[in-house]
Amino acid sequence: MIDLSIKISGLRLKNPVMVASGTFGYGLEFADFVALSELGAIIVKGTTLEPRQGNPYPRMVETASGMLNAVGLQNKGIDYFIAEIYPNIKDFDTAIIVNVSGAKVEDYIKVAEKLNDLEKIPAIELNISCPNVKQGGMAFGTSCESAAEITGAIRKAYKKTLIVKLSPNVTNITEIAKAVEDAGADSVSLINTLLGMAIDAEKRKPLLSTVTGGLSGPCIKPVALRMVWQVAKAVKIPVIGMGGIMNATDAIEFILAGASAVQVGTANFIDPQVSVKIIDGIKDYMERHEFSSINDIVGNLIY
Amino acid sequence: MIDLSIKISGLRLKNPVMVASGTFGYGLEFADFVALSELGAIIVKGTTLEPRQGNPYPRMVETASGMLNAVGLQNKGIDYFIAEIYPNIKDFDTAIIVNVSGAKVEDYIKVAEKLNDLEKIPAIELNISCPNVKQGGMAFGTSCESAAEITGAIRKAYKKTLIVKLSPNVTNITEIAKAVEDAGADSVSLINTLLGMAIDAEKRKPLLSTVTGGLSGPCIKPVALRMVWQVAKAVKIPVIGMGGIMNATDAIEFILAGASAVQVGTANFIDPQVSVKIIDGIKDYMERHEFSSINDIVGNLIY
Amino acid sequence: MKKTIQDLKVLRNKKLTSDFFELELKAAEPLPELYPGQFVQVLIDNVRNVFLRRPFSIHDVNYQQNTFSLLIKLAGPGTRQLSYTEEGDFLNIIYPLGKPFTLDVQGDILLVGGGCGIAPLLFLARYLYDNKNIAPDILIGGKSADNLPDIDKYKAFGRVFLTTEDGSLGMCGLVSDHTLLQKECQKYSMLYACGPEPMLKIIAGIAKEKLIECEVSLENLMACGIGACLCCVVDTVDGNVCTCTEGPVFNVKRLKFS
Amino acid sequence: MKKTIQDLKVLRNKKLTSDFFELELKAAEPLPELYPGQFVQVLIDNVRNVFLRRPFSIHDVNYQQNTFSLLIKLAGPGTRQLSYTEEGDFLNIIYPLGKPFTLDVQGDILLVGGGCGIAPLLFLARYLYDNKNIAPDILIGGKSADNLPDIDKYKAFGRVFLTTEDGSLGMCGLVSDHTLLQKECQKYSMLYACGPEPMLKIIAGIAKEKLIECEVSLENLMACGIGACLCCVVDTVDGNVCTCTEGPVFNVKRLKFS
Ligand SMILES: Cc1cc2nc3c(=O)[nH]c(=O)nc-3n(C[C@H](O)[C@H](O)[C@H](O)COP(=O)(O)OP(=O)(O)OC[C@H]3O[C@@H](n4cnc5c(N)ncnc54)[C@H](O)[C@@H]3O)c2cc1C
Ligand SMILES: Cc1cc2nc3c(=O)[nH]c(=O)nc-3n(C[C@H](O)[C@H](O)[C@H](O)COP(=O)(O)OP(=O)(O)OC[C@H]3O[C@@H](n4cnc5c(N)ncnc54)[C@H](O)[C@@H]3O)c2cc1C
Ligand SMILES: Cc1cc2nc3c(=O)[nH]c(=O)nc-3n(C[C@H](O)[C@H](O)[C@H](O)COP(=O)(O)O)c2cc1C
Ligand SMILES: Cc1cc2nc3c(=O)[nH]c(=O)nc-3n(C[C@H](O)[C@H](O)[C@H](O)COP(=O)(O)O)c2cc1C
Ligand code: FES
Ligand code: FES
Repeated sequence: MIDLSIKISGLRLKNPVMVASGTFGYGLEFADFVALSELGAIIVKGTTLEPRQGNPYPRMVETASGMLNAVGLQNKGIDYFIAEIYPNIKDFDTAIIVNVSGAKVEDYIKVAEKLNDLEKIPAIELNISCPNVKQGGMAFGTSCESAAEITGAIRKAYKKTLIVKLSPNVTNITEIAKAVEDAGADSVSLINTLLGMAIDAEKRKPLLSTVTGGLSGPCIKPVALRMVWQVAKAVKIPVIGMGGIMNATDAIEFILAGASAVQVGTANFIDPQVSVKIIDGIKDYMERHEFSSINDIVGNLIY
Repeated sequence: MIDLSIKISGLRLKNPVMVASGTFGYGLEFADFVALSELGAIIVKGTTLEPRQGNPYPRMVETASGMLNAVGLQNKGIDYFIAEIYPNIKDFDTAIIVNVSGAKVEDYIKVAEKLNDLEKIPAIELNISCPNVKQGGMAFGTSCESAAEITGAIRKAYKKTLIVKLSPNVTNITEIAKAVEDAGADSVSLINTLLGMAIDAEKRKPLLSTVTGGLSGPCIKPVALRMVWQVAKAVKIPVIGMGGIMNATDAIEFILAGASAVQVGTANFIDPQVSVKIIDGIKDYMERHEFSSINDIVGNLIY
Repeated sequence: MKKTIQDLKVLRNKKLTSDFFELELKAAEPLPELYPGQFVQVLIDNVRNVFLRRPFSIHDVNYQQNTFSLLIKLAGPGTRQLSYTEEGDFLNIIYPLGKPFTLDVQGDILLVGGGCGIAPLLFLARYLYDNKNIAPDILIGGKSADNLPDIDKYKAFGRVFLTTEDGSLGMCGLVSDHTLLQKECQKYSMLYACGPEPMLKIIAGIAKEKLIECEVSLENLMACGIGACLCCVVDTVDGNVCTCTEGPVFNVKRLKFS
Repeated sequence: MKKTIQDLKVLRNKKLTSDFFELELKAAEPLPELYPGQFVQVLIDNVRNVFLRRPFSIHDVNYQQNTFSLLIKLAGPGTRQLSYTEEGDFLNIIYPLGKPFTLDVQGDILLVGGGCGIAPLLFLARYLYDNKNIAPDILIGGKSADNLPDIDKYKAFGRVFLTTEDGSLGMCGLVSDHTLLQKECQKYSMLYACGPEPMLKIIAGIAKEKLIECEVSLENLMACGIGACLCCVVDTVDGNVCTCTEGPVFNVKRLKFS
């Protein structure tokens, strides 16, 4: 019997494959394609205190082996989430984790407090790495002090599992990871998107309304893998790896680099069923290599 | 008549297309394919004070729309360069710029001093961004203080045009660019490679002997373009842009983002003639859009 | 409407003009119900410079044969690769996507299409003719005569009017210059339009001015096509909404077009 | 030797076994002089997951026809794409690259090849036979009988010995287990070997022990193929040197093989 289950602090997941925030809606959007109960966890869209319109169109550019997005945290706010979305998703037989974003620490705290009360939300992912908002967002995630400060504040406000999502747009991601670990995070997830830009040479115009946006997809996998490897060596809390995972082999690379779990993001757009295929592929790999527990391969890289 | 010539401080180049350090050998390797005199400049291999063996094989991995390298500045040292290489390349009718690397500030200074005396080397590119060496290299380029310190030291030692090559593996590249500008750099070039990693899931091994390496190619273009755009707005000295340029359109994107010149790197491996094709393509573009001087399109982005 | 992901067999790839071709696709199972204005997301595998799926409107449907077709205009690497598709190849497709045109209409109807925007109009015309007993007027524009793909097909369902930019067929000019729109559009109870944004904006303007109902099908850039990425939004009186789920067809009154 | 970059026409793509195929390529101009052991860099355009060129040894040459051929073993996306090449297609190729085998030899010669490493041996055998009047012994190994591509060709130039891992043809075992190497190799004045690194290391060991001259052709990963990137290095008594310019053929005495 192959045991795919993992533990992130108090949270037990049936397998290490989650779907990344902003790429899987509220899960509902994928219900026609995937048995949601098979997923390790669903990280729902970035949710803020107040409703947000996000950035103007155009918000997306295809790039070499990836895409830029500048959605800018469009969402209807936490109260709408609680009233209108939560009732429809709370009985999915998988862990539903809310990605919490904001412009001010107080906003994050208020959202986290409201989420405390939702029985079927066992964890939040603190997004201190969104490159697509003017205020807050990534700014929190690019210095140890601000990352620790916000993590500490949320740690006090939020009782359940606290995952902090790190920005790759930093000189030294291990420092930031250690800072949020010390500040009480139960886990770190990485990477969010790399800040990028695209230009239409013929029109001489930026291709995104916001000029810059967040780069995701296989193009960023080497950077993501490196950061996960660095952070996993530096912290004791479980690391959740992501960035360009398109198939089971990619997912296993992240686990070997030290990730206890992975998130699948942009790949969902190309194959809405990819997440369950990845779960199956990990099982195959473990059978072939005669591993019985997923924990046996976490960080199990031979040098 | 289309005027492609540009000026980088005292240095006039016949056109804005250079070939990037480490991707074009000493030019000689490409002489069968390209009329070297057509190039704006050739940046030769990273050169250090002492000979270096570089890192062990394997040093290269193909990635999605790019590659990782971990060459580690293999070169025969500045004295060998001066004695054996320089005589063979000094009469190429193009600017020959030496990329200077090292582990200690004193080493950089000694190399720069020796290069002062080479009549046909009008400029150096200070590599403070190599991710593939244990000491020095990127470490110089990831803090404002060390970047300014080394730039200042070389500025004193070196009389001709001083280009400083920046690392993209930082939180805020504009700060570093400003620091080296203030310390006397005549120009900044960016980006060097992004630090990345690759794993062979079947063998459970890193694919590079050094585990991590530098990511180049079209996959990094969005990040490179963003950084060039940011830096060009922040400094007054000319910016030389690179990262994933595969064709004339890519090159024009960098120029529109604010680069006065561009460097073509990894693309040389795939098409050894790509640099001259890019020069032709820029000319075509300017004709079509009725620009007569390349300077008219530098930073000429419409928002 | 349940969405599905299927490998559909290419029955035919027919080159129509220098830049239009038509792919006929066959499902192994009975087709789901499809409505004019809906679209599909096509996977274009294993080609450099194509990362995301590509959206195409449903051009025509044949429920008896379990087939539908796409009318595709060459635009870049993705459409170029699709133009190489051969009979017997399979294409991985997510469908049906998006909300269709309002189909509960009566009176005189005008369909307007330009560029690749003519794709959904054949299915729409057939639907109105077969199910609503309406023979719409169909106004189609293109660059020149040999740019208009298989125009005769539309004649089975209504009167066809043409414009070409070079005047080689029909009226000379843009579709939005045609007298049907400029002078006679008052007679229509509904305008349906699909094409480049500038064209849609002019038509929306005419419709708003003349107080005619008007629905346009947008071609916003899409990543997912299923409402997950929020990349395809259009600004409406309700704020940013997803083109892929709340559109691609919108009543112009809802859009903040300008 | 001047290198050139050319679009060569594919005259033939012949499937030889389940994983080997041969491409025959024709130059429009007279071929440059080519030597056994040299290789070419092939551009594989427009396919996802193939970014760099792919190196292949020159398998055989016909100067009269201005053609040469590549013997290719399926390994991943690049070789798979090449296996789809059709007659009349063009491949963009940089050649000739690398230093050939030492060709000024005499006495008894043994060529050893395993896996895709047999590719350069046909050209080498032909060369020795035509120019040096030597009929070498040729030892070829593979997984099983139907894995050995077109072995008969080699018989025109020397005696052919085979090994298969499953014993379905020739001796059962690895090429390095063969008695020619294990027992009789003393009689040879030169061993030429090409194949997977573990095989080369065993053969190098035998050669060093028995003091026989031995040249191996390496298949190090390459980015440029022309000495510019320094990615393809091998550790030698002179330090790291480029396989693509100082090799791919090396005398084992120069290598720090272990
Ligand atoms: C709902 C919808 C229905 C569509 N129906 C059809 C159809 O029936 N027939 C048809 O030929 N085309 C249709 N399109 C447009 C079609 O999707 C694009 O032409 C196609 O994706 C271009 O892909 P490419 O790789 O060939 O070109 P690319 O290189 O991706 O793009 C070439 C040009 O087309 C634009 N473009 C790219 N992707 C899109 C996109 N998703 N939407 C709009 N413009 C885009 C780009 O900005 C660029 O200017 C539709 C688009 C949408 C959103
Ligand atoms: C000088 C030289 C001559 C060669 N001659 C031949 C030949 O005549 N016939 C032949 O079939 N093959 C030959 N090879 C090997 C051939 O280049 C690789 O099999 C090919 O590049 C694999 O490409 P791919 O995209 O199909 O597989 P990839 O997915 O790139 O690789 C599949 C596997 O092959 C290995 N590989 C990839 N690239 C190379 C490479 N450049 N060198 C060695 N191993 C590689 C990878 O590590 C991986 O394990 C030669 C290699 C070199 C360096
Ligand atoms: C369209 C889009 C929207 C995203 N929205 C969010 C978000 O709201 N919150 C967040 O933390 N990350 C967001 N991300 C980042 C992803 O969760 C993920 O970190 C990133 O895309 C890298 O993974 P990938 O390469 O697998 O997509 C978004 C990514 C994309 C592509
Ligand atoms: C194989 C290889 C070797 C390189 N060596 C050097 C070097 O010695 N010095 C340096 O400053 N940059 C070096 N670089 C970085 C390039 O000059 C360039 O900054 C980077 O590759 C990004 O550009 P590209 O995407 O066009 O390749 C090297 C890059 C590659 C791929
Ligand atoms: S395309 Fe993703 S939400 Fe519409
Ligand atoms: S492959 Fe680039 S130096 Fe050998």
